[in-house]
Amino acid sequence: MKVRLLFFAVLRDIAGADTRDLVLAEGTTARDVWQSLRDEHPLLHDYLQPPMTAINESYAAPDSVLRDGDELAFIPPVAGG
Amino acid sequence: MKVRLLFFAVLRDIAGADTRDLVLAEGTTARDVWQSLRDEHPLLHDYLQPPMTAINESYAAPDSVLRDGDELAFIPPVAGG
Amino acid sequence: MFLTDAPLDPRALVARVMRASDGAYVLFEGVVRNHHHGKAVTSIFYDAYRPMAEKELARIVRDVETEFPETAVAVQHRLGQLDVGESSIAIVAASPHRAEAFAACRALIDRIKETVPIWKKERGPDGEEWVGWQGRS
Amino acid sequence: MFLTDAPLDPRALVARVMRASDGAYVLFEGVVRNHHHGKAVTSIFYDAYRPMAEKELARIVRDVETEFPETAVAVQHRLGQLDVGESSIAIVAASPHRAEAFAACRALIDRIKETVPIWKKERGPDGEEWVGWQGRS
Repeated sequence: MKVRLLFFAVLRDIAGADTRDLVLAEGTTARDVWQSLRDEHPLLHDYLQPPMTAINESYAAPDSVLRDGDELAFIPPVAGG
Repeated sequence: MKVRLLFFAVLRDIAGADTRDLVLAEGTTARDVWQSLRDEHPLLHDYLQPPMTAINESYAAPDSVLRDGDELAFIPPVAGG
Repeated sequence: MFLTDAPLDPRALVARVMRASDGAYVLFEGVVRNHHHGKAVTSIFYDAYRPMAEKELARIVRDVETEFPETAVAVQHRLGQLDVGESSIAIVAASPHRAEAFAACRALIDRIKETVPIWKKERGPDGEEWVGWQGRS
Repeated sequence: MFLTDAPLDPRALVARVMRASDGAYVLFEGVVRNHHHGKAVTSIFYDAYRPMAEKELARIVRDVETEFPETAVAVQHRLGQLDVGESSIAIVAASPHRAEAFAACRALIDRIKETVPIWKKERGPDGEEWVGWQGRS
């Protein structure tokens, strides 16, 4: 299945991209995606837990199972206002 | 001694004047002046206690003794803002 | 001068207090509304003991700035005849932090309503009345 | 639309919410200040997950208007590069009574800071930094 991963703020800087299209096995969770990002980027190494997680523009549990076509984003600490 | 009495808001309407110059005996208090106003104006009859009292543009106790040249005002319930 | 007979200018008030170190300001405006205690209101006449009101306002501003030392505040109160929708008072509190800006602004309006010698006569289809005088004895 | 790339217009926001029955409004503006945690700041870049931020802002506005049924609120948040003294957010709460206007305005800014996916990168003479990321692990 295909999932689109969006990067914002510090994660965009670290990933060097706005989005990435992922091809994932059925049953993959948001937490699993975070683990691969951690493995890939030394700057994320200390972040064992994923930040707040959004699926299709709504907050979701990091253990949510992803579905084909989902839009996934990790939300670094927000600082609006 | 001479004291100037100022009228504001509802008291101005009741007294029909902005100010009144009083000639008072030494030892007269603000409360005494209020009692004469009450005697004079039936609309004030139920107001046994004077409203907040100001002498020379500052709040003062109603039992303050007046001095020559004082400016006295009774302050009806305020409603600024 | 805290009292004015002209329409208020809240933007000028904000500009007067904001410093580059301020991260927030809170502006409060009191506005003539079309009702009070269930009665229709069409306009309000504001009266004041002007020199004493100026002194009381200065004292309250000083007190609040002492209690919130990082916060700068400003106040303007309009007098005379105001129609529905017109502002009678504008208060600005500017601060590095929002909590203090809210608290200082709130403290100012609450205290002004307690002690500043300003009065209002509400006018409506049923006649006119000095607010606060009825029922007091 | 709660998000904009243009300078904010708080007067328009006030005009949008005020009704003739409102006796007060409270306007909050968040402003870029020249310091943060002891470091000099010259500008802030605001980034957002725009469609999700719009939804979160709409949800918070709905929640606050449900909790304060007599109060009408409006919010605008600016994105992009802002210099010191420029406003990043404007919130208005208009109500028949001042207590509700203060409480609703305060509730809005507090909740917006908690959950809306907006981020800021502070820029100063010492470099730049995404606020909130450092020290989190």
